[in-house]
Amino acid sequence: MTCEITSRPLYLAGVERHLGDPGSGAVVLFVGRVRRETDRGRRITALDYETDRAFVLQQLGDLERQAIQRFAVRRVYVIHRVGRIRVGAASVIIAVAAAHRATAFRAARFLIEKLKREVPIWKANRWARSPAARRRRTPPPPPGRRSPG
Amino acid sequence: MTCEITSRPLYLAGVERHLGDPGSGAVVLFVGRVRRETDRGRRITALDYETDRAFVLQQLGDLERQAIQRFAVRRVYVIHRVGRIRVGAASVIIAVAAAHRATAFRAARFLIEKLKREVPIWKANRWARSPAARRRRTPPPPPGRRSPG
Amino acid sequence: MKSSVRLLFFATAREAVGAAAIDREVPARGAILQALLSSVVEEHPRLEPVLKVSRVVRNGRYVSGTRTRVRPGDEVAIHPPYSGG
Amino acid sequence: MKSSVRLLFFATAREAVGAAAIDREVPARGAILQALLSSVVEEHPRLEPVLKVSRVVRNGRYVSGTRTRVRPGDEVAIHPPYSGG
Repeated sequence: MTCEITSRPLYLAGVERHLGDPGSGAVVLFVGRVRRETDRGRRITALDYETDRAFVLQQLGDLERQAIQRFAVRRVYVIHRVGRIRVGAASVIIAVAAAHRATAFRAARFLIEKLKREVPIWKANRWARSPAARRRRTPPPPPGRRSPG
Repeated sequence: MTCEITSRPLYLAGVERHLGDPGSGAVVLFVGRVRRETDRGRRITALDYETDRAFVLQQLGDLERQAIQRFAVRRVYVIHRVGRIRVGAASVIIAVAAAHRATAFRAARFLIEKLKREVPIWKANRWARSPAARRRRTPPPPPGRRSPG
Repeated sequence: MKSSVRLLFFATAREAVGAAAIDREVPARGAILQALLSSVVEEHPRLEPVLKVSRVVRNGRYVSGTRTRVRPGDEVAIHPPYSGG
Repeated sequence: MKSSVRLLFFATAREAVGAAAIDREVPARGAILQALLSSVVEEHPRLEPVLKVSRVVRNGRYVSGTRTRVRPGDEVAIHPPYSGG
Protein backbone atom coordinates (compact mmCIF):
# COMPACT_ATOMS: atom_id res chain seq x y z
CA MET A 1 0.00 0.00 0.00
CA THR A 2 1.50 3.28 -1.11
CA CYS A 3 0.16 6.66 -2.05
CA GLU A 4 1.98 9.64 -3.42
CA ILE A 5 1.40 13.23 -4.43
CA THR A 6 3.82 14.63 -6.98
CA SER A 7 4.17 17.64 -9.23
CA ARG A 8 6.04 15.62 -11.84
CA PRO A 9 4.62 13.83 -14.90
CA LEU A 10 3.14 10.38 -14.31
CA TYR A 11 4.25 7.34 -16.29
CA LEU A 12 3.01 3.78 -16.20
CA ALA A 13 6.62 2.59 -16.10
CA GLY A 14 7.00 4.07 -12.64
CA VAL A 15 4.03 2.13 -11.32
CA GLU A 16 5.18 -1.37 -12.20
CA ARG A 17 7.63 -1.77 -9.32
CA HIS A 18 4.86 -1.22 -6.77
CA LEU A 19 2.86 -4.19 -7.98
CA GLY A 20 5.27 -7.11 -7.83
CA ASP A 21 3.60 -10.01 -6.03
CA PRO A 22 3.59 -13.62 -7.22
CA GLY A 23 0.20 -14.19 -5.57
CA SER A 24 -1.51 -11.56 -7.72
CA GLY A 25 -2.79 -12.90 -11.02
CA ALA A 26 -4.54 -9.69 -11.98
CA VAL A 27 -3.62 -6.02 -12.01
CA VAL A 28 -6.07 -3.30 -12.94
CA LEU A 29 -4.87 0.24 -13.51
CA PHE A 30 -6.86 3.37 -13.95
CA VAL A 31 -5.22 6.41 -15.51
CA GLY A 32 -7.09 9.71 -15.35
CA ARG A 33 -5.97 12.25 -17.93
CA VAL A 34 -6.69 15.85 -18.73
CA ARG A 35 -9.12 15.68 -21.59
CA ARG A 36 -9.43 18.15 -24.46
CA GLU A 37 -12.67 19.96 -23.94
CA THR A 38 -14.40 23.09 -25.10
CA ASP A 39 -17.00 25.12 -23.31
CA ARG A 40 -18.90 27.72 -25.32
CA GLY A 41 -16.10 27.89 -27.85
CA ARG A 42 -13.34 28.18 -25.29
CA ARG A 43 -10.79 25.44 -25.25
CA ILE A 44 -9.20 23.99 -22.11
CA THR A 45 -5.42 23.82 -22.47
CA ALA A 46 -4.58 22.55 -18.99
CA LEU A 47 -5.93 22.00 -15.52
CA ASP A 48 -4.38 23.45 -12.37
CA TYR A 49 -4.56 20.90 -9.55
CA GLU A 50 -4.03 21.81 -5.93
CA THR A 51 -4.23 19.83 -2.72
CA ASP A 52 -4.10 20.18 1.03
CA ARG A 53 -0.73 18.54 1.45
CA ALA A 54 -0.98 18.21 5.20
CA PHE A 55 -4.12 16.11 4.89
CA VAL A 56 -4.18 14.41 1.50
CA LEU A 57 -1.90 11.45 2.20
CA GLN A 58 -3.85 10.57 5.30
CA GLN A 59 -7.07 10.52 3.26
CA LEU A 60 -5.52 8.53 0.41
CA GLY A 61 -4.04 6.02 2.85
CA ASP A 62 -7.42 5.60 4.48
CA LEU A 63 -9.00 4.92 1.08
CA GLU A 64 -6.39 2.32 0.28
CA ARG A 65 -7.01 0.56 3.59
CA GLN A 66 -10.73 0.53 2.83
CA ALA A 67 -10.10 -1.01 -0.60
CA ILE A 68 -7.84 -3.70 0.82
CA GLN A 69 -10.29 -4.66 3.54
CA ARG A 70 -13.36 -4.52 1.38
CA PHE A 71 -12.10 -6.36 -1.69
CA ALA A 72 -9.31 -8.55 -0.33
CA VAL A 73 -6.87 -7.12 -2.84
CA ARG A 74 -3.14 -7.58 -2.29
CA ARG A 75 -1.47 -4.36 -3.48
CA VAL A 76 -2.76 -0.86 -3.93
CA TYR A 77 -0.85 2.07 -5.33
CA VAL A 78 -2.21 5.55 -5.96
CA ILE A 79 -0.29 8.54 -7.30
CA HIS A 80 -1.88 11.90 -8.01
CA ARG A 81 -0.15 14.74 -9.76
CA VAL A 82 -0.71 18.37 -8.76
CA GLY A 83 0.21 21.71 -10.32
CA ARG A 84 -0.44 22.52 -13.97
CA ILE A 85 -1.26 19.48 -16.13
CA ARG A 86 -1.65 19.89 -19.86
CA VAL A 87 -4.29 18.22 -22.04
CA GLY A 88 -3.31 14.60 -22.72
CA ALA A 89 -1.16 14.18 -19.62
CA ALA A 90 -2.09 11.95 -16.68
CA SER A 91 -3.39 13.47 -13.46
CA VAL A 92 -3.82 10.25 -11.49
CA ILE A 93 -2.86 6.59 -11.65
CA ILE A 94 -4.57 3.99 -9.50
CA ALA A 95 -3.28 0.42 -9.51
CA VAL A 96 -4.64 -2.65 -7.79
CA ALA A 97 -3.12 -6.13 -7.74
CA ALA A 98 -5.28 -9.04 -6.62
CA ALA A 99 -5.41 -12.79 -6.88
CA HIS A 100 -8.35 -12.58 -9.27
CA ARG A 101 -9.49 -10.06 -11.83
CA ALA A 102 -13.03 -9.48 -10.58
CA THR A 103 -11.79 -8.02 -7.29
CA ALA A 104 -9.06 -6.01 -9.00
CA PHE A 105 -11.61 -4.37 -11.31
CA ARG A 106 -14.01 -3.64 -8.47
CA ALA A 107 -11.35 -2.21 -6.18
CA ALA A 108 -9.90 0.05 -8.89
CA ARG A 109 -13.34 1.43 -9.68
CA PHE A 110 -14.09 1.90 -5.98
CA LEU A 111 -10.83 3.81 -5.49
CA ILE A 112 -11.34 6.31 -8.29
CA GLU A 113 -14.96 7.00 -7.33
CA LYS A 114 -14.03 7.50 -3.67
CA LEU A 115 -10.96 9.55 -4.53
CA LYS A 116 -13.09 12.02 -6.44
CA ARG A 117 -15.41 12.50 -3.48
CA GLU A 118 -13.20 12.12 -0.42
CA VAL A 119 -9.68 13.22 -1.21
CA PRO A 120 -8.77 16.93 -0.87
CA ILE A 121 -7.71 17.71 -4.42
CA TRP A 122 -9.16 20.47 -6.57
CA LYS A 123 -8.83 21.36 -10.19
CA ALA A 124 -9.39 24.60 -12.05
CA ASN A 125 -9.61 24.97 -15.82
CA ARG A 126 -7.02 26.87 -17.82
CA TRP A 127 -8.56 28.30 -20.93
CA ALA A 128 -7.04 29.17 -24.25
CA ARG A 129 -7.73 32.50 -25.99
CA SER A 130 -9.54 34.26 -23.21
CA PRO A 131 -7.32 36.46 -21.06
CA ALA A 132 -10.23 37.45 -18.84
CA ALA A 133 -10.93 33.87 -17.90
CA ARG A 134 -7.27 33.27 -17.25
CA ARG A 135 -7.13 36.01 -14.62
CA ARG A 136 -7.08 34.57 -11.16
CA ARG A 137 -7.92 36.50 -8.03
CA THR A 138 -5.21 34.67 -6.10
CA PRO A 139 -2.50 32.45 -7.46
CA PRO A 140 -2.42 28.97 -5.90
CA PRO A 141 0.29 28.49 -3.28
CA PRO A 142 3.53 27.08 -4.64
CA PRO A 143 3.78 23.29 -4.44
CA GLY A 144 5.18 21.95 -1.22
CA ARG A 145 4.17 24.92 0.89
CA ARG A 146 1.35 24.78 3.30
CA SER A 147 0.81 28.52 3.67
CA PRO A 148 1.60 31.64 1.69
CA GLY A 149 4.11 32.75 4.35
CA MET B 1 -6.74 -0.38 -32.44
CA THR B 2 -3.78 -2.71 -32.26
CA CYS B 3 -3.22 -6.26 -31.18
CA GLU B 4 0.00 -8.16 -30.84
CA ILE B 5 1.31 -11.60 -29.99
CA THR B 6 4.86 -11.73 -28.69
CA SER B 7 7.19 -14.16 -27.01
CA ARG B 8 8.97 -11.36 -25.17
CA PRO B 9 8.27 -10.01 -21.67
CA LEU B 10 5.46 -7.48 -21.36
CA TYR B 11 5.96 -4.11 -19.72
CA LEU B 12 3.50 -1.33 -19.04
CA ALA B 13 6.00 1.16 -20.41
CA GLY B 14 5.56 -0.33 -23.87
CA VAL B 15 1.82 0.19 -23.77
CA GLU B 16 1.75 3.92 -23.14
CA ARG B 17 2.52 5.00 -26.68
CA HIS B 18 -0.55 3.20 -28.02
CA LEU B 19 -2.91 5.24 -25.87
CA GLY B 20 -2.09 8.85 -26.71
CA ASP B 21 -5.31 10.71 -27.48
CA PRO B 22 -6.28 14.11 -26.09
CA GLY B 23 -9.95 13.16 -26.23
CA SER B 24 -9.54 10.26 -23.82
CA GLY B 25 -9.85 11.29 -20.20
CA ALA B 26 -9.69 7.73 -18.91
CA VAL B 27 -7.49 4.74 -19.54
CA VAL B 28 -8.11 1.36 -17.96
CA LEU B 29 -5.51 -1.38 -18.19
CA PHE B 30 -5.78 -5.00 -17.26
CA VAL B 31 -2.63 -7.02 -16.70
CA GLY B 32 -2.96 -10.78 -16.40
CA ARG B 33 -0.03 -12.46 -14.67
CA VAL B 34 1.07 -15.99 -13.94
CA ARG B 35 0.09 -16.52 -10.36
CA ARG B 36 1.91 -18.67 -7.82
CA GLU B 37 -0.29 -21.67 -7.18
CA THR B 38 -0.07 -25.10 -5.69
CA ASP B 39 -2.15 -28.14 -6.48
CA ARG B 40 -1.94 -31.10 -4.11
CA GLY B 41 1.45 -29.96 -2.89
CA ARG B 42 2.86 -29.33 -6.34
CA ARG B 43 3.93 -25.81 -7.14
CA ILE B 44 3.47 -24.14 -10.53
CA THR B 45 6.71 -22.49 -11.65
CA ALA B 46 5.56 -21.27 -15.05
CA LEU B 47 2.88 -21.57 -17.69
CA ASP B 48 3.51 -22.56 -21.29
CA TYR B 49 1.30 -20.54 -23.60
CA GLU B 50 0.70 -21.47 -27.21
CA THR B 51 -1.47 -20.00 -29.92
CA ASP B 52 -2.68 -20.57 -33.45
CA ARG B 53 -0.65 -17.77 -35.00
CA ALA B 54 -2.44 -17.88 -38.32
CA PHE B 55 -5.76 -17.18 -36.66
CA VAL B 56 -5.18 -15.36 -33.39
CA LEU B 57 -4.70 -11.81 -34.68
CA GLN B 58 -7.87 -12.03 -36.70
CA GLN B 59 -9.79 -13.05 -33.59
CA LEU B 60 -8.18 -10.40 -31.41
CA GLY B 61 -8.85 -7.74 -34.02
CA ASP B 62 -12.48 -8.80 -34.18
CA LEU B 63 -12.76 -8.51 -30.40
CA GLU B 64 -11.27 -5.02 -30.46
CA ARG B 65 -13.76 -3.94 -33.11
CA GLN B 66 -16.59 -5.28 -30.97
CA ALA B 67 -15.34 -3.35 -27.94
CA ILE B 68 -15.04 -0.12 -29.90
CA GLN B 69 -18.52 -0.41 -31.38
CA ARG B 70 -20.20 -1.55 -28.20
CA PHE B 71 -18.68 0.86 -25.72
CA ALA B 72 -17.71 3.85 -27.85
CA VAL B 73 -14.15 3.70 -26.61
CA ARG B 74 -11.44 5.54 -28.52
CA ARG B 75 -8.33 3.35 -28.34
CA VAL B 76 -7.86 -0.36 -27.72
CA TYR B 77 -4.58 -2.16 -27.39
CA VAL B 78 -4.11 -5.85 -26.58
CA ILE B 79 -0.83 -7.71 -26.33
CA HIS B 80 -0.57 -11.38 -25.34
CA ARG B 81 2.66 -13.15 -24.61
CA VAL B 82 3.22 -16.79 -25.61
CA GLY B 83 5.90 -19.35 -24.80
CA ARG B 84 7.08 -20.04 -21.27
CA ILE B 85 6.03 -17.40 -18.73
CA ARG B 86 7.30 -17.62 -15.19
CA VAL B 87 5.29 -16.95 -12.04
CA GLY B 88 4.96 -13.20 -11.48
CA ALA B 89 5.39 -12.22 -15.14
CA ALA B 90 2.61 -10.78 -17.28
CA SER B 91 0.87 -12.93 -19.87
CA VAL B 92 -1.52 -10.32 -21.26
CA ILE B 93 -2.07 -6.57 -21.18
CA ILE B 94 -5.34 -5.03 -22.28
CA ALA B 95 -5.64 -1.26 -22.48
CA VAL B 96 -8.65 0.88 -23.30
CA ALA B 97 -8.75 4.66 -23.64
CA ALA B 98 -12.12 6.40 -23.60
CA ALA B 99 -13.60 9.81 -23.00
CA HIS B 100 -15.06 8.66 -19.68
CA ARG B 101 -14.04 6.11 -17.10
CA ALA B 102 -17.25 4.08 -16.94
CA THR B 103 -16.91 2.98 -20.54
CA ALA B 104 -13.18 2.33 -20.21
CA PHE B 105 -13.78 0.02 -17.23
CA ARG B 106 -16.60 -1.82 -18.97
CA ALA B 107 -14.71 -2.29 -22.22
CA ALA B 108 -11.57 -3.58 -20.48
CA ARG B 109 -13.59 -6.12 -18.54
CA PHE B 110 -15.46 -7.15 -21.70
CA LEU B 111 -12.19 -7.66 -23.55
CA ILE B 112 -10.54 -9.92 -20.99
CA GLU B 113 -13.68 -12.04 -20.53
CA LYS B 114 -14.11 -12.45 -24.29
CA LEU B 115 -10.42 -13.06 -24.86
CA LYS B 116 -10.50 -16.00 -22.48
CA ARG B 117 -13.38 -17.59 -24.34
CA GLU B 118 -12.86 -16.62 -27.97
CA VAL B 119 -9.19 -16.21 -28.69
CA PRO B 120 -7.11 -19.27 -29.65
CA ILE B 121 -4.56 -19.27 -26.86
CA TRP B 122 -3.87 -22.19 -24.56
CA LYS B 123 -1.86 -22.57 -21.42
CA ALA B 124 -0.33 -25.60 -19.75
CA ASN B 125 1.08 -25.72 -16.22
CA ARG B 126 4.75 -26.28 -15.55
CA TRP B 127 5.22 -27.94 -12.19
CA ALA B 128 8.12 -27.89 -9.79
CA ARG B 129 9.49 -31.07 -8.19
CA SER B 130 7.57 -33.62 -10.19
CA PRO B 131 9.45 -34.97 -13.20
CA ALA B 132 6.53 -37.17 -14.20
CA ALA B 133 4.22 -34.20 -14.49
CA ARG B 134 6.81 -32.33 -16.48
CA ARG B 135 6.95 -34.98 -19.19
CA ARG B 136 5.11 -33.94 -22.29
CA ARG B 137 4.00 -36.27 -25.01
CA THR B 138 4.80 -33.71 -27.68
CA PRO B 139 6.72 -30.49 -27.27
CA PRO B 140 4.83 -27.42 -28.48
CA PRO B 141 5.93 -26.14 -31.88
CA PRO B 142 8.60 -23.42 -31.72
CA PRO B 143 7.18 -19.90 -31.73
CA GLY B 144 6.58 -18.40 -35.13
CA ARG B 145 6.09 -21.70 -36.92
CA ARG B 146 2.76 -22.90 -38.06
CA SER B 147 3.63 -26.58 -38.42
CA PRO B 148 6.26 -28.91 -37.07
CA GLY B 149 7.91 -29.21 -40.52
CA MET C 1 3.86 31.17 22.29
CA LYS C 2 1.36 31.32 19.47
CA SER C 3 -1.74 33.25 20.19
CA SER C 4 -3.51 32.77 16.90
CA VAL C 5 -5.37 30.21 14.83
CA ARG C 6 -4.33 29.77 11.21
CA LEU C 7 -7.19 29.50 8.72
CA LEU C 8 -6.34 27.92 5.36
CA PHE C 9 -8.47 28.43 2.28
CA PHE C 10 -8.35 26.13 -0.74
CA ALA C 11 -9.65 26.42 -4.31
CA THR C 12 -12.85 28.48 -4.48
CA ALA C 13 -12.56 29.36 -0.78
CA ARG C 14 -9.17 30.91 -1.46
CA GLU C 15 -10.61 32.83 -4.41
CA ALA C 16 -13.47 34.13 -2.28
CA VAL C 17 -11.18 35.31 0.52
CA GLY C 18 -8.37 36.50 -1.73
CA ALA C 19 -5.75 34.77 0.39
CA ALA C 20 -4.59 31.23 1.03
CA ALA C 21 -4.28 31.79 4.79
CA ILE C 22 -5.41 34.19 7.49
CA ASP C 23 -4.21 34.24 11.10
CA ARG C 24 -6.73 35.15 13.77
CA GLU C 25 -5.93 35.98 17.36
CA VAL C 26 -7.83 33.88 19.88
CA PRO C 27 -7.78 33.94 23.69
CA ALA C 28 -5.65 31.27 25.42
CA ARG C 29 -8.83 29.46 26.50
CA GLY C 30 -9.87 29.14 22.83
CA ALA C 31 -12.81 30.32 20.75
CA ILE C 32 -15.82 28.85 19.03
CA LEU C 33 -14.85 27.93 15.46
CA GLN C 34 -18.21 28.98 14.09
CA ALA C 35 -17.79 32.50 15.49
CA LEU C 36 -14.31 32.76 14.04
CA LEU C 37 -15.53 31.78 10.59
CA SER C 38 -18.47 34.18 10.84
CA SER C 39 -16.07 37.02 11.43
CA VAL C 40 -14.17 36.05 8.26
CA VAL C 41 -17.43 35.88 6.29
CA GLU C 42 -18.28 39.39 7.45
CA GLU C 43 -15.11 40.69 5.87
CA HIS C 44 -15.35 38.40 2.82
CA PRO C 45 -19.05 37.92 2.01
CA ARG C 46 -18.21 35.82 -1.08
CA LEU C 47 -16.96 33.13 1.26
CA GLU C 48 -20.44 32.48 2.63
CA PRO C 49 -21.86 30.28 -0.18
CA VAL C 50 -18.57 28.42 -0.44
CA LEU C 51 -18.45 27.76 3.29
CA LYS C 52 -21.94 26.26 3.17
CA VAL C 53 -20.76 23.45 0.89
CA SER C 54 -17.27 23.07 2.36
CA ARG C 55 -15.82 20.55 4.77
CA VAL C 56 -13.79 21.93 7.67
CA VAL C 57 -10.60 20.24 8.86
CA ARG C 58 -9.10 21.11 12.25
CA ASN C 59 -5.59 19.77 12.87
CA GLY C 60 -6.03 16.96 10.34
CA ARG C 61 -9.55 15.90 11.28
CA TYR C 62 -12.93 16.76 9.84
CA VAL C 63 -15.05 18.69 12.30
CA SER C 64 -18.71 19.51 12.16
CA GLY C 65 -21.30 21.30 14.23
CA THR C 66 -21.21 24.78 15.63
CA ARG C 67 -19.62 24.18 19.00
CA THR C 68 -16.15 23.04 17.93
CA ARG C 69 -13.54 25.02 19.89
CA VAL C 70 -10.23 26.13 18.45
CA ARG C 71 -7.18 27.09 20.49
CA PRO C 72 -4.03 29.07 19.77
CA GLY C 73 -1.76 27.10 17.42
CA ASP C 74 -4.64 25.23 15.76
CA GLU C 75 -4.84 25.01 11.99
CA VAL C 76 -8.24 25.06 10.33
CA ALA C 77 -8.59 24.25 6.62
CA ILE C 78 -11.65 25.10 4.52
CA HIS C 79 -12.22 22.42 1.86
CA PRO C 80 -14.71 23.20 -0.90
CA PRO C 81 -16.11 20.13 -2.70
CA TYR C 82 -13.30 18.01 -4.06
CA SER C 83 -12.68 17.65 -7.77
CA GLY C 84 -9.56 15.51 -8.08
CA GLY C 85 -8.98 12.56 -10.33
CA MET D 1 -0.02 -29.20 -56.92
CA LYS D 2 -0.92 -30.11 -53.38
CA SER D 3 -3.03 -33.18 -53.03
CA SER D 4 -3.41 -33.18 -49.29
CA VAL D 5 -5.17 -31.37 -46.46
CA ARG D 6 -3.08 -30.28 -43.50
CA LEU D 7 -4.61 -30.97 -40.08
CA LEU D 8 -3.22 -28.89 -37.21
CA PHE D 9 -3.60 -29.94 -33.59
CA PHE D 10 -3.24 -27.54 -30.68
CA ALA D 11 -2.83 -28.02 -26.93
CA THR D 12 -4.63 -31.16 -25.69
CA ALA D 13 -5.49 -32.14 -29.27
CA ARG D 14 -1.78 -32.19 -30.09
CA GLU D 15 -1.09 -34.25 -26.98
CA ALA D 16 -3.80 -36.75 -27.93
CA VAL D 17 -2.51 -37.16 -31.48
CA GLY D 18 1.17 -36.96 -30.59
CA ALA D 19 1.86 -34.54 -33.42
CA ALA D 20 1.23 -30.88 -34.16
CA ALA D 21 0.24 -31.58 -37.78
CA ILE D 22 -0.82 -34.45 -40.03
CA ASP D 23 -1.18 -34.31 -43.81
CA ARG D 24 -3.99 -36.35 -45.35
CA GLU D 25 -4.37 -37.08 -49.03
CA VAL D 26 -7.75 -36.10 -50.45
CA PRO D 27 -9.17 -36.43 -53.96
CA ALA D 28 -9.12 -33.33 -56.14
CA ARG D 29 -12.89 -32.96 -55.77
CA GLY D 30 -12.43 -32.82 -51.96
CA ALA D 31 -13.64 -34.87 -49.02
CA ILE D 32 -16.07 -34.57 -46.15
CA LEU D 33 -14.23 -33.05 -43.19
CA GLN D 34 -16.10 -35.22 -40.72
CA ALA D 35 -14.93 -38.41 -42.46
CA LEU D 36 -11.35 -37.16 -42.48
CA LEU D 37 -11.43 -36.43 -38.75
CA SER D 38 -13.04 -39.81 -38.04
CA SER D 39 -10.15 -41.54 -39.75
CA VAL D 40 -7.72 -39.63 -37.49
CA VAL D 41 -9.76 -40.59 -34.41
CA GLU D 42 -9.55 -44.25 -35.44
CA GLU D 43 -5.76 -44.07 -35.32
CA HIS D 44 -5.71 -41.82 -32.23
CA PRO D 45 -8.67 -42.74 -30.03
CA ARG D 46 -7.59 -40.25 -27.33
CA LEU D 47 -8.50 -37.48 -29.75
CA GLU D 48 -12.19 -38.33 -29.63
CA PRO D 49 -13.15 -36.65 -26.31
CA VAL D 50 -11.01 -33.64 -27.19
CA LEU D 51 -12.60 -33.30 -30.61
CA LYS D 52 -16.06 -33.26 -29.03
CA VAL D 53 -15.29 -30.04 -27.17
CA SER D 54 -13.08 -28.46 -29.83
CA ARG D 55 -13.77 -25.81 -32.41
CA VAL D 56 -12.66 -26.50 -35.96
CA VAL D 57 -11.12 -23.81 -38.16
CA ARG D 58 -10.82 -24.29 -41.93
CA ASN D 59 -8.64 -21.76 -43.73
CA GLY D 60 -9.14 -19.15 -41.03
CA ARG D 61 -12.86 -19.62 -40.45
CA TYR D 62 -14.78 -21.61 -37.89
CA VAL D 63 -16.75 -24.42 -39.47
CA SER D 64 -19.43 -26.56 -37.98
CA GLY D 65 -21.73 -29.35 -38.98
CA THR D 66 -20.82 -32.64 -40.58
CA ARG D 67 -21.04 -31.74 -44.25
CA THR D 68 -18.16 -29.27 -44.53
CA ARG D 69 -15.97 -30.21 -47.51
CA VAL D 70 -12.22 -29.85 -47.57
CA ARG D 71 -10.08 -29.71 -50.72
CA PRO D 72 -6.41 -30.23 -51.44
CA GLY D 73 -4.36 -27.36 -49.99
CA ASP D 74 -6.85 -26.62 -47.21
CA GLU D 75 -5.65 -26.19 -43.66
CA VAL D 76 -7.84 -27.42 -40.82
CA ALA D 77 -7.02 -26.52 -37.20
CA ILE D 78 -8.42 -28.30 -34.16
CA HIS D 79 -8.92 -25.87 -31.27
CA PRO D 80 -9.63 -27.33 -27.84
CA PRO D 81 -11.31 -24.92 -25.39
CA TYR D 82 -9.25 -21.76 -25.06
CA SER D 83 -7.45 -20.88 -21.85
CA GLY D 84 -5.57 -17.68 -22.61
CA GLY D 85 -5.36 -14.55 -20.52
